[in-house]
Amino acid sequence: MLDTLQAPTTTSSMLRVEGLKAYYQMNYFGVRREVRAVDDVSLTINRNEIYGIAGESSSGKSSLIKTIAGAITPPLRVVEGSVKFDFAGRELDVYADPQAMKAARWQNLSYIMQGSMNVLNPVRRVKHAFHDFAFKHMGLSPSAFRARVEKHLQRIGLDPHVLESFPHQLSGGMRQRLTIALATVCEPDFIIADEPTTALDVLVQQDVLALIKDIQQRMGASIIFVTHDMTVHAAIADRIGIVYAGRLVEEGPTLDVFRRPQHPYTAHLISSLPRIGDNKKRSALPGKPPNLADPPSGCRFHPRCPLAVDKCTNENPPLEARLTGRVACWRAGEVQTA
Amino acid sequence: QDFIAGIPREEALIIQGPAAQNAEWFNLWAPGGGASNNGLQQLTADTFWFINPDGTGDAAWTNALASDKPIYNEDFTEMTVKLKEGIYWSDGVEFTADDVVYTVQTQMANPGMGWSAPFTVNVESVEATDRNTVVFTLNAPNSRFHTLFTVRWNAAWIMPKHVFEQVEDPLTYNNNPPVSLSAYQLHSYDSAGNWVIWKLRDDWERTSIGMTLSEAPEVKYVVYRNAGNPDARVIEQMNHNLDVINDIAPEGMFTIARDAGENTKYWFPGFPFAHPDPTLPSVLFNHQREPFADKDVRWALALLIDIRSVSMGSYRGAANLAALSTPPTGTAITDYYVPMQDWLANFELDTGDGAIKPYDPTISEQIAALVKPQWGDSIPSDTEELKRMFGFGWWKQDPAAATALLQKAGFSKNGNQWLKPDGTPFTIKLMVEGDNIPTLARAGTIIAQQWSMEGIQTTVDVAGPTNGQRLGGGDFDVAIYWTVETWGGHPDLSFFLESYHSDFIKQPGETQPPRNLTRWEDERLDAIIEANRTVNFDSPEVAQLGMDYLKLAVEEMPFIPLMAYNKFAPFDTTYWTGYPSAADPYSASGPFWSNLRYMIVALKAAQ
Amino acid sequence: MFKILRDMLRYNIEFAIGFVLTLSIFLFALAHFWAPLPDTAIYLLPPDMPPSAQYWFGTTSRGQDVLWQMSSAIWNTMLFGLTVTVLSRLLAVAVGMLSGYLGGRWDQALMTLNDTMIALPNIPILLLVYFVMRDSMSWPVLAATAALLGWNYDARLIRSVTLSLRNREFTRHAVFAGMSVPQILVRQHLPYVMPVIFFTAMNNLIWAIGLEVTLSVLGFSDINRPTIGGMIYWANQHQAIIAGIWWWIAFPIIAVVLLFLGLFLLAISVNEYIDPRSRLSRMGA
Amino acid sequence: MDGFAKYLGRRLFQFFLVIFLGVSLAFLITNLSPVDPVEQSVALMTNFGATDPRSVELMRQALQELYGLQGSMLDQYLAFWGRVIRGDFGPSLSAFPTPVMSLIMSALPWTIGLLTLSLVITWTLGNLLGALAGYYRSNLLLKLSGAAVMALHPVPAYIIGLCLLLAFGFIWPILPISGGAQMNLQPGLTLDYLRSLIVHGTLPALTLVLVGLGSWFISMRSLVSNIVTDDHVVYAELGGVSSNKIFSQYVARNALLPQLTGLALSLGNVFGGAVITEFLFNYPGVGRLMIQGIYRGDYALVLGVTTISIIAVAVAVFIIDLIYPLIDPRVRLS
Amino acid sequence: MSALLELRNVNKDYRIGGFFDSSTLHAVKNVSFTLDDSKPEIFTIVGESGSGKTTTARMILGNETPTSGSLRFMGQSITAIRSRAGKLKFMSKAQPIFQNPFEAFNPLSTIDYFLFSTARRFLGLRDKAAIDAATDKALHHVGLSLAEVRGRYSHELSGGQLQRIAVARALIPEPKLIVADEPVSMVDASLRMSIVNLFRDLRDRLGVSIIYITHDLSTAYYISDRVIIMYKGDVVESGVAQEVLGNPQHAYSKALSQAVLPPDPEAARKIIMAKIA
Ligand SMILES: Nc1ncnc2c1ncn2[C@@H]1O[C@H](COP(=O)(O)OP(=O)(O)OP(=O)(O)O)[C@@H](O)[C@H]1O
Ligand SMILES: Nc1ncnc2c1ncn2[C@@H]1O[C@H](COP(=O)(O)OP(=O)(O)OP(=O)(O)O)[C@@H](O)[C@H]1O
Ligand SMILES: [Mg+2]
Ligand SMILES: [Mg+2]
Repeated sequence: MLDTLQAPTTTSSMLRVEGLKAYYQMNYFGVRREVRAVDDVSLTINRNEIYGIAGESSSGKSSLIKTIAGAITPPLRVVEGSVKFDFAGRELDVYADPQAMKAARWQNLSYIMQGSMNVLNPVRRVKHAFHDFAFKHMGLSPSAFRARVEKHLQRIGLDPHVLESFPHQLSGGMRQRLTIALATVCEPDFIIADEPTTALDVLVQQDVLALIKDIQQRMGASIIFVTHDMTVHAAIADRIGIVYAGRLVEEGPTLDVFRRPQHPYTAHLISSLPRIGDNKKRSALPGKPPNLADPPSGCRFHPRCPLAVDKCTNENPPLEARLTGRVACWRAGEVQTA
Repeated sequence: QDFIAGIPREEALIIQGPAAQNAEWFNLWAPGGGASNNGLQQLTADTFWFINPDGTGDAAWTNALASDKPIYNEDFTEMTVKLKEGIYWSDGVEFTADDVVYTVQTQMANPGMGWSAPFTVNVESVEATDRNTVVFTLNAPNSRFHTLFTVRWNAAWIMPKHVFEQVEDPLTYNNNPPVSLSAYQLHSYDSAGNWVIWKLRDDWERTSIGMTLSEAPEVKYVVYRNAGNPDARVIEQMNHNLDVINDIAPEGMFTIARDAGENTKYWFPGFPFAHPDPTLPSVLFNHQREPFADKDVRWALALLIDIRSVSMGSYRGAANLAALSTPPTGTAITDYYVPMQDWLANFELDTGDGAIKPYDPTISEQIAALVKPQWGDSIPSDTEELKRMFGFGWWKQDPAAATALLQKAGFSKNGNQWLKPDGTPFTIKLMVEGDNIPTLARAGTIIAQQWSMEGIQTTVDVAGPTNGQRLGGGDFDVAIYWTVETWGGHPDLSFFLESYHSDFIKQPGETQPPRNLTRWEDERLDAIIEANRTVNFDSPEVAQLGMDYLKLAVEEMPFIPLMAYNKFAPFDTTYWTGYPSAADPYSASGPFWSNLRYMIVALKAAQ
Repeated sequence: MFKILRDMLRYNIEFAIGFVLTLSIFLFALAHFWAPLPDTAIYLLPPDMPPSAQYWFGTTSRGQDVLWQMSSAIWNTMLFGLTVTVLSRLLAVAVGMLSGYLGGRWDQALMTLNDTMIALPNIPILLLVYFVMRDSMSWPVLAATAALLGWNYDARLIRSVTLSLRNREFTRHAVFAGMSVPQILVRQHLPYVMPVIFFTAMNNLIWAIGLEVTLSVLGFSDINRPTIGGMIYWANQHQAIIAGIWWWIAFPIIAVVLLFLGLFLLAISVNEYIDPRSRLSRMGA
Repeated sequence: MDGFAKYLGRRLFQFFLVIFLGVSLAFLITNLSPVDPVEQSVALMTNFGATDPRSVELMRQALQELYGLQGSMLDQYLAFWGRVIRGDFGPSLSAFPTPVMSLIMSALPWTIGLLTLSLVITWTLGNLLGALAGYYRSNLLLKLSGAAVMALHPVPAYIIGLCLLLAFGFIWPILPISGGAQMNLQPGLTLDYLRSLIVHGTLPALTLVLVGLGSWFISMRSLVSNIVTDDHVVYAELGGVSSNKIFSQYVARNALLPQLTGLALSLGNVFGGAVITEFLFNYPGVGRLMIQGIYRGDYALVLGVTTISIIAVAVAVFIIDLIYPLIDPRVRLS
Repeated sequence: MSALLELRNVNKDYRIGGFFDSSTLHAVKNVSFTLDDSKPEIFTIVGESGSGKTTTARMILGNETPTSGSLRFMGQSITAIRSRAGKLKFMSKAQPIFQNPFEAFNPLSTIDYFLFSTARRFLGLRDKAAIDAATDKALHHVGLSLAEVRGRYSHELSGGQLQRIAVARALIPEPKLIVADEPVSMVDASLRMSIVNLFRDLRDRLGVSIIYITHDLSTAYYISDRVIIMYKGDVVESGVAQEVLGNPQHAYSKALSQAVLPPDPEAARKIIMAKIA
């Protein structure tokens, strides 16, 4: 298959996440809560690869990606596991070496948070943000730097005069593009993005996706991004990871995941996507989303799974390698493709 | 650096002054025309005569602009004044009888000027018969007309004709800078009102006070300085930045005595330190309000007071107690207090339950015993000396007699609560001014407590700035204030007594003229006042009539006299010596008294 | 309720300290009901005694035990301060929430009123009111007057909170659920305004007590009633600081500072407890 | 421009309404005051002297006329507005016939000098400390200074002032404790005079600073601790922006804007003066003037000060409302 | 045939801008359409963001007054409703559903308060049991029961459940019209289906008309009867959903439908790659 052949070799892995557990640990006046938002996730991302993460609302996607970006603040804490980058042979352990991590930010690694429309300082003009974030990494004179930024903005269809604006003077779409520009202007090796296109309407969304893809191709960067819009994954991701209740339940090349989902949850997800020209009734997933503070035993999907058997209730399926990807399901073989 | 820019400290006497509001104003004759306590009238104004409130006999009387005492005609309808010669205004113009005539006529023509009203009431005409003689023709006989020109604290000051003649409206003229008729003249002032500096006139000999001096006054500059609140005043004196303080709390005084003992002088060499002013703080009853019209009630309340606690609480024992209704100062001691001791000791009060003799002549010894633990040997043991320090005597606290008196007045007791004849509880609101006269506020709280403990619930009501108005308007039950002020240096009581005549008593709600704030009305009193009008100021009958009044006041107890108004006025001796004292009372000691000028010219530099 | 208290005591050291401080001062103030002498009694004890075993905090120059005076004074002052605070909170909440929620003409009218009150200088107005009322000026009247002057800044603050709530979806939803304006304000918005109320209450209390002291120092107070201001007033009348009777002023001030420290700690920890943000994360949203 | 004009019109209307309401209220209260200036003057003139009761009546009548206190309340009210519009508050009753305006004008420079200086210091220091304490939450030094400020906060102004007075006037007497400048020194732009102004202003200013620090500190700290969790700050931290820069440009700057409103309102309050402080240090400003006015029943003066204060605050609010959209880009007019 | 809702030439202008530069923004221009009383339908409004969809919805709900034009609901002008009683009456027939299910309920108050309040106010019920019964009935329409909801906070329920409860609440007064402004934009694909399926169900079982606002053309196609496409305040195309979306005519509608990415990697990738080139 085309996609399978394209999958890069594992030797040039850029990000390695191993056994990562990140929990929200809260203790308010004696009320203790532990939300296991990221529960034992391992994944690897290769050089020059776009990796998409999908999953239900509140399944822990943002938490996972925040943990990878080293952007966690209490109450979210890393309980176990490691996140390691490899920038051109330079190993960087996100949680072991905060100093090096700080140095790598924007230089090697940039991050676009969820709700990125609000990350610009409301009382300063946009140009200052570029200056603060990027100037020191570029080693350019101020005027050269400015020229570079303007050129970069033009590439994503923004007029340079937006630099002189205050954030509130710009539309949501423009701000979202600005943050993408901000995250890419230094041409980092690795970009982490959380729902970068959610606030955009379909027309703008298309532009932005094209932009991300373009940047990635030209800079040869790796990207990991989250969205629950499956069509976005379809459009740009090389590989997809599906998260359910804090766990990675399936992972594989995009085409395979769409065409031959291995996990019942993935299968349901894909089959519930409506498309124009087809209004055949689509069913919703029964039951309610799991509570991450008190997740179901065994396979976390079992209460809602049409294929669940006793084993699913009791034993947690490991994420096992399959033909083209990995899947965590006792009954993976029996999943019907939509 | 100098404490005062450009003026050597050792040439200046620094006196506590007020915060002047209209600092640019020096027109003494306009209402609100310049602060009255900043040296303007004390140092630059002059008039015919002065009485030293602490002096006795002839020593108390000074002819200032007048060369002699006033000369009345037979029926007191005409007064002639002879003026001294060789007196000049500070701008070199000579002072003459024309200035006097101008003063009287201008004020009569301009209602609203300070002495306009009394002149209008009294004077039919005034003329200068020659350069040095002025004759006043009066509307009606008045044997005390000269007192209008006799300074105790102040009096009708003479205006500079040559200045005011040029002025369109004497009421709105700021008289800045003022020409001076006395030994000092304006040097500079603070437009913010915190200080005024007066300078000795080069021609100081050409003034009524200068003429009497054999050598030049040593005080070249007199600085009236507002040094802030009482704490700041004490600190400033201890820092030698304030030579004369006027009025601080007893505790402030004691602090100075303790911490700056060597550098200070006071009226008495030690405890009780204070200068007794010829004013008489008393418990005032509003006679127009029930049940205070009843003499038995008033007497009962007097007998419920333990004066020793009042003395200790208000003045820390440093009070000069008064049982008679005139302040125990100046000539009153020899004229009234000493001669009346026997009468007081034998005075009998009918309580309705038998007669008692309420007077306690040993009170000063009792107080001495109370303060001895703190002041030790500085308290003399001589009883005569003690009487002059702490007063001659007062009424014994006698709850039993008070009970009898109240029952006689129809009151009854329910538990520990007195009920009025109509059956309602007898409660009292005791009004005090508060901050301005802290010692009286303190006395008020103690008396309130004593009455409350005896079953008459009393609360203290602080009137603050409305005090004067409420007293005048009769808007009080009981208050602590003074309704008696005297010359101090003269037995004549007309100073206050004249206004006690029943002719002047107002209906409730209307404003009573000053002095008779209790609105005490008594035919016997009227008779005394009328008799006094017909006798000459210096006649021996004056003291006789005074005694009649005092006896009447004891019997009637229209208000309860407490003590002289003692003022703590310590002097700093770092730069100046020769201050007046009880032993040498050549002048009053308060910086606001106009005869302070006699002290200033008498001071000697310390070095 | 009791469980919340227990949890807060156990799990929040700030609350615990604040609680202990406030409670002990409260108990101390409460104790004045059992004082050996009435709090208005004077000259029944030897004056000017420094702190000793017999008189822990010394005696005043008026022959009162500083300890018992303080006890009454704190009680009375807090009563005054709390009255002002509660009344002015009610006003601030009512005006702020109504004006923020109703908007339009109501908002303009209420904010004009608010600006007018802001522009009125407090001290002169209070003093003038004091003169006008004179005899009938009791502490509740004074408290009411102060409350009338003390709500305006906070109303603005509350208004801005309500303003932002007004555009939240749940507010529009509430309208379509048929809730009346009071229901929306009290049931839906008040929980968000609570932290502001708590926070401003602290400042308002300090302001009210400062006002009481200012008026007393200037001589406008009921001298029969022991208060913190009243103690300072009388100490002043006796030049206590100059005379070295420091205990007359120092102890009450220390007590006030401790009380406020306690209240402040309570306020921040209670705020943390009721703050929607922490409350939401506690609930797990 | 149209929108702006409309906004300005509405705002201007409100501005005048505020002044009208405030001043009317002040007039009403002042006129209910039982202190009668005529009686105060009569008392002043008859105090201590031997006065004939008959003449007191005359005096009273004359003064009533002189002070213009005849006529109904409404007449006086209308006359008052007539004068206010001309910027004249009539003659002071206690310092008759000096115009109230000139009394205020001579007190005003003192108060403005003292209060603006101390306000600027307080505002800057309070906000700086508050912002630092809110941002560097675990810094021990900041915690300690925060605790000190908090402990100072509830202490009444009078006590703070008195302690300073005692410390620097008595125990270690290095500073003047009373008045605005050295005696007998000509006001002017001389070095001596300026020096004198500064040493005399030190204690009152220090009192005001210590008194005022707390509330700025507290409000700034809470503003900052809210802002540090805002997305833009979190993001700047993730972006490796230096923490100095984050503190100054991302945190303090955003938090300062609302504090500017507070500053403007307090500047307006200059006219009310710092009553207690001026009273304590005998500082010749508006606060002391007003207290004297109240004590002496000079309601022309009290009303004058109150009116100017109302106008000043209203102007400050008005100006800040107008320029706020310019200084805070987030605010737009609706 | 009587009209349930009739919009005729509705316009809405906003004055926008800052201090010195202000201009007029025509948010909605000349919008007209009619919903039939006798034929319940799902009427969809699609369009890019800022095209005036929300503004239109707000005008229908009476939250915004049109600059010109008329809006009539069951024969009565919506803008003429002033009194509280009139508003309550209107609200009992027309109810909204909001975008974000977590925001639609106050996180600090229990959800049932909204339900009970609706029942009490619009059905005029006083009796506790009657209120419970009415609420429970409405919840059953969306596949829930009062027992599951009582005393809970919004965070204790899933987004899908919340959105269902929101619908149930809207159903309590037995409205004729539900206006749903982007009710599914915040939820994942699966939840999306459960809600739009519910809409269909309501139309068919309870005869409620639904105005469904979205920019997700796929779901629009999936459930709508009729659709209008808005662009910068104008209605650029309208008609039967399948026709309009399946075969758009207007240039903008075309662009829009082309921009919809298909949920198929090969096709989607092609569109993006074409864009890059
Ligand atoms: N600050 C927090 N405190 C406590 N719990 C949190 C916090 N933030 C998120 N959670 C919980 O962690 C879980 C995972 O949240 P996360 O934001 O990672 O989900 P997500 O998959 O990104 O969802 P969405 O699609 O809505 O963005 C959720 O159950 C959420 O309630
Ligand atoms: N209160 C308002 N004041 C000024 N402009 C407004 C206001 N409300 C909406 N607008 C403007 O009107 C236009 C239409 O807005 P509307 O919210 O109706 O669009 P929408 O189609 O719902 O967009 P979205 O898909 O983003 O929700 C937008 O340009 C918006 O900025
Ligand atoms: Mg997320
Ligand atoms: Mg919208």
